[in-house]
Amino acid sequence: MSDVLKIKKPVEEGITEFLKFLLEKNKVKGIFTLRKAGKTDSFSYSLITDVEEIKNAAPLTPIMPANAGQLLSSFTLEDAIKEPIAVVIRPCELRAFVELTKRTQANMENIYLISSTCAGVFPLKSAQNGKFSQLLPKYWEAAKKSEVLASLRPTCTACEHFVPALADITISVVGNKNLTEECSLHLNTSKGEELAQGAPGNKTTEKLNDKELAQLKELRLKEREKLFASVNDKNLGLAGLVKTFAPCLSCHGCRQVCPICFCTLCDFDSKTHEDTASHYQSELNQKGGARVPSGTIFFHTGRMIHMAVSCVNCGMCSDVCPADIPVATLFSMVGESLQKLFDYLPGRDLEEPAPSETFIENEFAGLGE
Amino acid sequence: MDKDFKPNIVGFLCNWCSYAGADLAGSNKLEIKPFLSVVKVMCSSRVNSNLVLTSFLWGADGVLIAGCHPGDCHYEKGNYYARRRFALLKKIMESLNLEPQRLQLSWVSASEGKRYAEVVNKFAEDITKIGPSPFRKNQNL
Amino acid sequence: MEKEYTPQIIGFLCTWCSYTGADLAGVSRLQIPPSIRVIRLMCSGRIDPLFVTKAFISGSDGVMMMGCHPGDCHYQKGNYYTRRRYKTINSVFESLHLDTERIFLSWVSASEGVKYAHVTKEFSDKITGLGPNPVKKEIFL
Amino acid sequence: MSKKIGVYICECGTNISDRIDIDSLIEEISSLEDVGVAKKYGLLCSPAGKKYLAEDIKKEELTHLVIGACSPREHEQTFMKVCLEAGLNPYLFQMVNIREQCAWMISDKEAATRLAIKYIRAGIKRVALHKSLEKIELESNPDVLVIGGGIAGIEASLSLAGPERKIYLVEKTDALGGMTNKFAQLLPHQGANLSIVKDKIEQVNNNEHIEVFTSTAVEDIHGFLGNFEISVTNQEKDSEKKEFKAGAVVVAIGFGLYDPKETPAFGYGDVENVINALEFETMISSGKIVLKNGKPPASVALIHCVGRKEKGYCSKTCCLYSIKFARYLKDKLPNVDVSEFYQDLCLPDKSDQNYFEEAKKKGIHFIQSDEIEIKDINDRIKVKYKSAEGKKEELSVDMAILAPAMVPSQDTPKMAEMLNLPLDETGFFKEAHEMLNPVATPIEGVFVVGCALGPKNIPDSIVQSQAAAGKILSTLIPGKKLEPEVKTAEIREEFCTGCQTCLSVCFYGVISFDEHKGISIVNEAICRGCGSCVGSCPSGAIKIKHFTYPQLYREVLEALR
Amino acid sequence: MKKQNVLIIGAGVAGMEASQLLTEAGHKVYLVEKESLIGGQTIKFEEVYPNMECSTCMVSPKQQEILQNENIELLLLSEVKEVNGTAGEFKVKVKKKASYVSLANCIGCGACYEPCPVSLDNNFEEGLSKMKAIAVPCAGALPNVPAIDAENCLHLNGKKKECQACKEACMFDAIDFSEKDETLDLEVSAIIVATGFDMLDLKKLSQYGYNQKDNVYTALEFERLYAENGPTEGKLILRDGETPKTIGIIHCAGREEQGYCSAVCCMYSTKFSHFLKHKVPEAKIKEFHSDLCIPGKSHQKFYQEALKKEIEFIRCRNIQDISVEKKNGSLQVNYQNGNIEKNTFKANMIIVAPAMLPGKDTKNLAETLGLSLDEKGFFATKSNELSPIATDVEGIFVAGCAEGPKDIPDSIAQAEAAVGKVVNLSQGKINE
Amino acid sequence: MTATENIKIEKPPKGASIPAKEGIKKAILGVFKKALETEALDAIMIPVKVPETESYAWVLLKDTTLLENADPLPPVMTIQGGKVLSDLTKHGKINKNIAAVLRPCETRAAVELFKLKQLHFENITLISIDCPGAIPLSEYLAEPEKSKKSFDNVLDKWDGDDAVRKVCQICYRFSLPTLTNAPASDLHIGLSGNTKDDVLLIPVTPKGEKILERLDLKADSSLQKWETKIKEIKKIKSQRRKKFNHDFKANISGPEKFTAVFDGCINCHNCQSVCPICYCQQCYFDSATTKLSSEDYFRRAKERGALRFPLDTILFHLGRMSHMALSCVSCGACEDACPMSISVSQVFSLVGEQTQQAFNYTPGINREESLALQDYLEDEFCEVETPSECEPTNSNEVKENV
Repeated sequence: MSDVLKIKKPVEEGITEFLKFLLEKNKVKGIFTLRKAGKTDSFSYSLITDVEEIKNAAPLTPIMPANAGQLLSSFTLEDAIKEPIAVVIRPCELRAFVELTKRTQANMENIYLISSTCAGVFPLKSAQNGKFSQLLPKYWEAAKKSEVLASLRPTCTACEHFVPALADITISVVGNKNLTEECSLHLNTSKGEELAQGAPGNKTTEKLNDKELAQLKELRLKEREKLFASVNDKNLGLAGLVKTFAPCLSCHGCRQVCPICFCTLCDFDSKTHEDTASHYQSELNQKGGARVPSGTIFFHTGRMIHMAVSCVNCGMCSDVCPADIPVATLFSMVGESLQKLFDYLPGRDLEEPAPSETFIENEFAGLGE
Repeated sequence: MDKDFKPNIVGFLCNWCSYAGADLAGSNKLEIKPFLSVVKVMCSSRVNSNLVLTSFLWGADGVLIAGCHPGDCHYEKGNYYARRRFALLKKIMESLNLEPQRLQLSWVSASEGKRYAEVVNKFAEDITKIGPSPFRKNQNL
Repeated sequence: MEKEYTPQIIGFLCTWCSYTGADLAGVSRLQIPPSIRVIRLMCSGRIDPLFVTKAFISGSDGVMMMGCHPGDCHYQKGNYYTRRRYKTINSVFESLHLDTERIFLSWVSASEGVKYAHVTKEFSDKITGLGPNPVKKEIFL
Repeated sequence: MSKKIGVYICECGTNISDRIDIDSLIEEISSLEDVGVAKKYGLLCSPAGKKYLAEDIKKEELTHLVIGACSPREHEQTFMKVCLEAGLNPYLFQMVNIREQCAWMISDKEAATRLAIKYIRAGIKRVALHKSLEKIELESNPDVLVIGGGIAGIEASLSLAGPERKIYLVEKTDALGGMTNKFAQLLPHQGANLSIVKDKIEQVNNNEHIEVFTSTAVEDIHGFLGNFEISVTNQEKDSEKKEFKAGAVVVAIGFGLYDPKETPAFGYGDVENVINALEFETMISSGKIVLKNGKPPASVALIHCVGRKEKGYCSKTCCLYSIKFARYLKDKLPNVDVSEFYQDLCLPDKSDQNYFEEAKKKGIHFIQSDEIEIKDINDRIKVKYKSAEGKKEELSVDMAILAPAMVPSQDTPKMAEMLNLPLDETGFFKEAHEMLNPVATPIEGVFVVGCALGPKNIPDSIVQSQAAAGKILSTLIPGKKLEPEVKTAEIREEFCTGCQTCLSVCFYGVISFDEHKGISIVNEAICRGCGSCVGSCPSGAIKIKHFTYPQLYREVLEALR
Repeated sequence: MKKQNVLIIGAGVAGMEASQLLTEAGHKVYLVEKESLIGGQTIKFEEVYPNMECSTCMVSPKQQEILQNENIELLLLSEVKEVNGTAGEFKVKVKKKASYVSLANCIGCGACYEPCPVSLDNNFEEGLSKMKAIAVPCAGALPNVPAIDAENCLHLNGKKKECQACKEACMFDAIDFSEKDETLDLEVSAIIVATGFDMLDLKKLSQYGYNQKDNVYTALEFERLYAENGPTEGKLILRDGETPKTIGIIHCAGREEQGYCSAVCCMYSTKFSHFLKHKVPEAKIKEFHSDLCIPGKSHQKFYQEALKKEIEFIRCRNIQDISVEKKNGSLQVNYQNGNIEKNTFKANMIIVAPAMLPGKDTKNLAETLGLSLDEKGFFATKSNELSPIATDVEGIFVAGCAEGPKDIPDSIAQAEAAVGKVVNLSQGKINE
Repeated sequence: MTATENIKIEKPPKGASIPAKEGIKKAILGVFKKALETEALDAIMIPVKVPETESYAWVLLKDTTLLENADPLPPVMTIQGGKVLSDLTKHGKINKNIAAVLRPCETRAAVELFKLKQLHFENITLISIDCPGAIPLSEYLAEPEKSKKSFDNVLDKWDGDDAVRKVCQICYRFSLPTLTNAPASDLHIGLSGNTKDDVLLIPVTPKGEKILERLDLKADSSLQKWETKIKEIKKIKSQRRKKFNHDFKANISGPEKFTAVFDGCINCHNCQSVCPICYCQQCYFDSATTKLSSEDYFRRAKERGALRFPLDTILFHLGRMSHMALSCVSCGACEDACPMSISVSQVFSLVGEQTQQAFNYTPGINREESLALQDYLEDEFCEVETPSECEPTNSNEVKENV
């Protein structure tokens, strides 16, 4: 049970009004949220400081131009922000933010976390043909009904962690039948309540709509099975991976947009893994041919080893892949098994150490004996 | 023209000629417009696009690079490279109509205190006329 | 399967336990499979999972990770991480349907010359049974 | 460690305080992060001011210091010394120029104050990013390699050799003396004559601190000021190789002569009895001035400036030695008719004019002409020329002596490559600074003297050798360590891609390429800290201490506040 | 190594170079300069040939170094009065005139200039501008500290005892009228004479019609006329207010009389032409010369570039025949070219390059030091030696134009050579 | 990485004609096969279709069976060939005699990378090929069959059909030997202008000549017809480029419009990582150097009312441009890799062209020419300081045949 602030407006308008209130009343000095930027259908995250600018905020628009966790890391990498801000981000972004904070790549001080039960986002490509707005009614319809929309980002259709953990305020979206009439803000923490103090709307107390959420989770899990099955045997195993990654341009865009890949200089972009001419020559001698540049599969498997345990399934990697490789699906799959192995869910808890930083003395008994 | 507009101009000055020229202008009590902030570098060749673009995108209304006259470089040939780097950047700004007039290169020697004041004042005047940099208010940088 | 086939196996050994163990095996004139190339590291904790992956992708038929028994690490806790790293590699390989059998972890103490001979032989036999690593023929890596 | 920045504003009497509202400035900046102290003082550069400052730094336990006063060109050094006295690393200090830049140039007090605040803020923000820099000391070898055993090399060796300094003098021919070996007599500077040269060679050979290598070529030189490694091979003794170390190198490889055949109009090689200056010197040495037919000449033409047009410079020495020849001829063959054909008489030394006047008195003709052609007409030499009045005239003579231009020694390009020295457009070595540093080169510790730098006479060559010696003697002192520039460039290895752009833009040969690592390497011992390499590096793989990107960005950011 | 003191007379480029180097070698230097500023003649030039480098930019870092060098004791307004002893232990008396301004207290703000009621010809500026009895002679002068001209100061010369305008204006208590001339006793082991040169007084050569009123300029006047920190701040304004349009430049003034070529005039005259052409592209310039003396590998190119700019070089039959007269209010050069035709050239500006002479005090100084002069009046150097650095007195060396006319790099080379000799001497090593 | 052993050949006089009964690509592959069999070459680097996929990968091959899937001119450009050659030789030179088959823009990138010391040319014979352009990568991946057809169609007509990428449509440097007298590649394959029955192998350097010699191919066919056709196409494309420059510039120039181009940019930096010229180990704009404190960012937001994240997008694009525009070969790789469909290669191509003109520098057409920013002339660009007072100078001699 938590306190809920209900604003009698459609959910998008309602949250925007709430953000405006926060800024107007100086509760925060800035709002970090999606905002319409420039051209039609261009959305990007922004730090809004001017109340006037709130009108362009689009906090719940189902698109993810970048994982906000990564952006907040770039904002707070040097030091904690000094003045309070509120951020409106999706659960997977919040989880990424937490993961980054754990690794001292970000700082959560002075940040009010607002998130939502997330109905997913569309692939970035759907916002490029000018028809993005036509997708929205269907989206909200599906959200209301706790349904899975097939045109979403593949990883979103298969995401089971759509209820935010650690948010100060949760916007009820998934399965919320009233979202076209009212905006429900669940005040999960004292910080959340503090924010909502004096805000327009009614305060009540209620639980999140468990039933609808459970329904969606079930659907999503089914989708997950389907999605994982889509990368079938043909795509896996050595031969399968070769085909899967055949079109890879080695642009490493997947790594660049990955919120978890926080290294300043990726090992795979360093000289360590650049091959010499003599390497290629010996490949040539042994195999009659060598792919240049080498290391495509090594890069992807290596990256999985580095970060899949912290993968939050945001799907950014697939979305930026110019060669349409289902990177995110593979990472989700690998990530899931790794996370199960270590009983770890990235971003669920700020105090929980990452599996690579800790160990249990008597785990994996018998191994190596 | 905005009467209250006080431009922010960054002036990269080489230590040996232009900074000395600025000092001379100072000791001669020549009046300059208070819009230029000097950033001293050892040689004008230290100034590259990274520094200039950063200044612009962070909101500078004008960027002035001043170094020794060609042939006078304290490090023999630094300013020749500076000139090329400048020419490139200027051309890029021209190609894209990014208000290239906001970027200026001037040679000011250690004896040219007066010239320093003139260059700064003229540039400040020009920039005041052009008005605030569009990047100052651009939210989508 | 060709009879001539001798696998190439790379073993990453910590210097304090496993390498000493391997030495002991040698001193004891125990038979060690000729397919094994040992790379000595100060601690099994230094075994970067990428070493293993790289060895695998580069055509090593088998990769062994060896260190002190849990609790015996010369550096207190390096091998606990090694264990997690091994599990990580194993899990990733499994998910990707890559040959997990080619990656092998064993704890060999300084006194376990016999164990060293034993596990290496066993692993080598297993790899011989599996045949050459298919990456050896794959050019589109 | 937490920072405690001290900010001191100098009132400079009333120079600053009259024009800048120092109190409001201090108020504005004292709340800034890490600012521990913000104070004003009447005149900081005064003895009392310095004492106050030093005591305050200690008392307040400041970690960083910002002084708002006059131009750093004026008193940066002064306050750096105060820092040292107070035990604060002098590079953790930033001098902010609010006198010249603000107080003196902006009459509106409010505007001046505003700008001064910007500057001081920038100084505070910047100083927080300063790293303490330490002077490093390098061992150095006082020995010197002198390349070339001509008069310049000899003089350099003699001026430098001593009990604590060994000289390696490498000469490619089998004897010392260089071109002077071919001269019959010297120009009479201060009564000098060839015996001086002979004496000097003798002194070199007898000097226990000079090791002479004749018939020897320098194969390789590596290293930098104070630490050169040299290998030489003897061309005769089965290419015997020797290696040694030296702290400095003096290049004195002399000059070559323009081949008059390259300008057929002078008839050299075609017309009998047309000889060049060196050939005439040999004649003087033999004491027999005769034509091919064995008879003495009745008339001689001396042709100046052979090859001057082609090479594009005046060789300075030709006028005078041609006069020397003419006087010699007149002395030996009193009835000989001597004519000097010159373009411009170049007599820049104070005694030259007299020497020339005396020649005129001896009846030597001087003919100004810019156009000369030498032809063989009926076995007589005919000098066709355009006179000063523009008329075409001719003169028949028995003998013509050409004065060819001095050109760079043929070894110059090889030497330049070995030492990474630039050449100028005439092909001679280029000076570190043509005006202020005439015998040094861009490579610290490498000097070029004598005609290797350009045409000159013996006294000038010797002065240059002595000058190089003066520079070496006063900088490369036995037992004294070198203190190179502190604010040097530094390669951040992991970011360097090895494109070598920085190599091409560095004038001082500071950067080299490490083939093995595939990256550029800065020799901080000789870096002068201009930062051109930093400006040229697209990936930011080089930083220049004390002028790093973050430090400059800080200043820019505060400028835009 | 023993640390020994060295006296250097003259703080021009040669003296500064020698001082700086000697301190690096561990010596202490007394740098005696008769003026109140350092830099010698070089700082009067706007640009130097052949690279047209800004002279101030080039020299001011050196000047700064000298001023900040703790091992150089700079004695301004000073003259060497007496020298006794021998190499290794010269005893020197230096007379240091009072400047009445404390070098330690003055910060160079210039507040004292304005109130001074006295206006004098500025000799540094060749009389082209005025200066106060307290002032630095030009902007950027180093040290940036004025001196009081005692002869003309109303307070000091007693004409108006009560005048203390400068003292009142100074907020640093830097002015001290009670300061007295003093005589310093120094002990030095070696002496380098770098007293430089003077220029022949053109008034002594009547044919050039030089009278400081018409637009006939000496080379040094022109140097200051176009200097950015000069009297007109670099603006080319002639004495009659016009800008130069037709310019005659006359070389070798006094060469015949002096009996030597001054080595640098051809080049600096060409420099003037380059400069004039740059400032006034339409200007018509003629250079009147006898023989062009342009030795040096880069010099001829400089001349040829001038030719490309359509600067006319006229070889005159006899340089002494050139005269300047004023006809119908305008200047005219009369000359004979190679064809021995009499020609005239009307010009609105004439620049004359006078011969370089030994510094005014050379003779006195030579006597003081026990040195002899050569027949041209420059310091004579040791006979039967190939380089003109050492003098007949052991431990005393000459560098730069004190030895004869020469350009900057040659002066610097001599200074460096002299340093070498001093260092060797201090180590007991005597060459030859 | 010393200068090449190339000796300048003034202008290739003639070429060897190869019959192409089974299509031009087969004919070319036939030559390569023979070259490998006769050991005229030890190996060839060429795009090869990955079996059971529609993707091309660069392969250095000596096994001739791999040639069966090779395509000297695939419909798409996957990884820029110049970059690939750099990957191959950056850390040491190849000591086998190999050939690399590259498109003209790839060849030019290789030459630029050579100048940047990122590539060795020793033992490498560069074979360039007339190029009609490439199909946009995304279109190809979506509909490979259709794309292949339209590419065949383009190969027939040679006039820069709409099917190819925008920068390809306006590329007039599609055939190397006609650009310059200095060698970029060693051997050029002439396609356009010939009947479909034959292919021209045009030797440009002694290395190229040697290959033909080893293959017993005589360079005795006239190039006239081919040259005429090249000129024709060049004219059409140049005109199209001119119009494009004009129209496109109007759309993107000025601070507002320029920043708007990148409104959609998500800072994935794919454009930079696939760019052959962006050779830096780590891009300056990915380094920590430009990172500021949160306070600074906050301040920037406050000054503007809002601040877009990711940060410094425009700085990245402008900065990258200032680093590589002089060497930009307009290959279009950046745009292919952009997940947001930003017309990035068009912008860079436009700016590249204009800056290159200012320096009179055409990237990648002459291996001997020094890089513009590693060199200078004492007298140049006087207009940068005093625009009114002097004639604009061009720093280099004209090198490109126009």
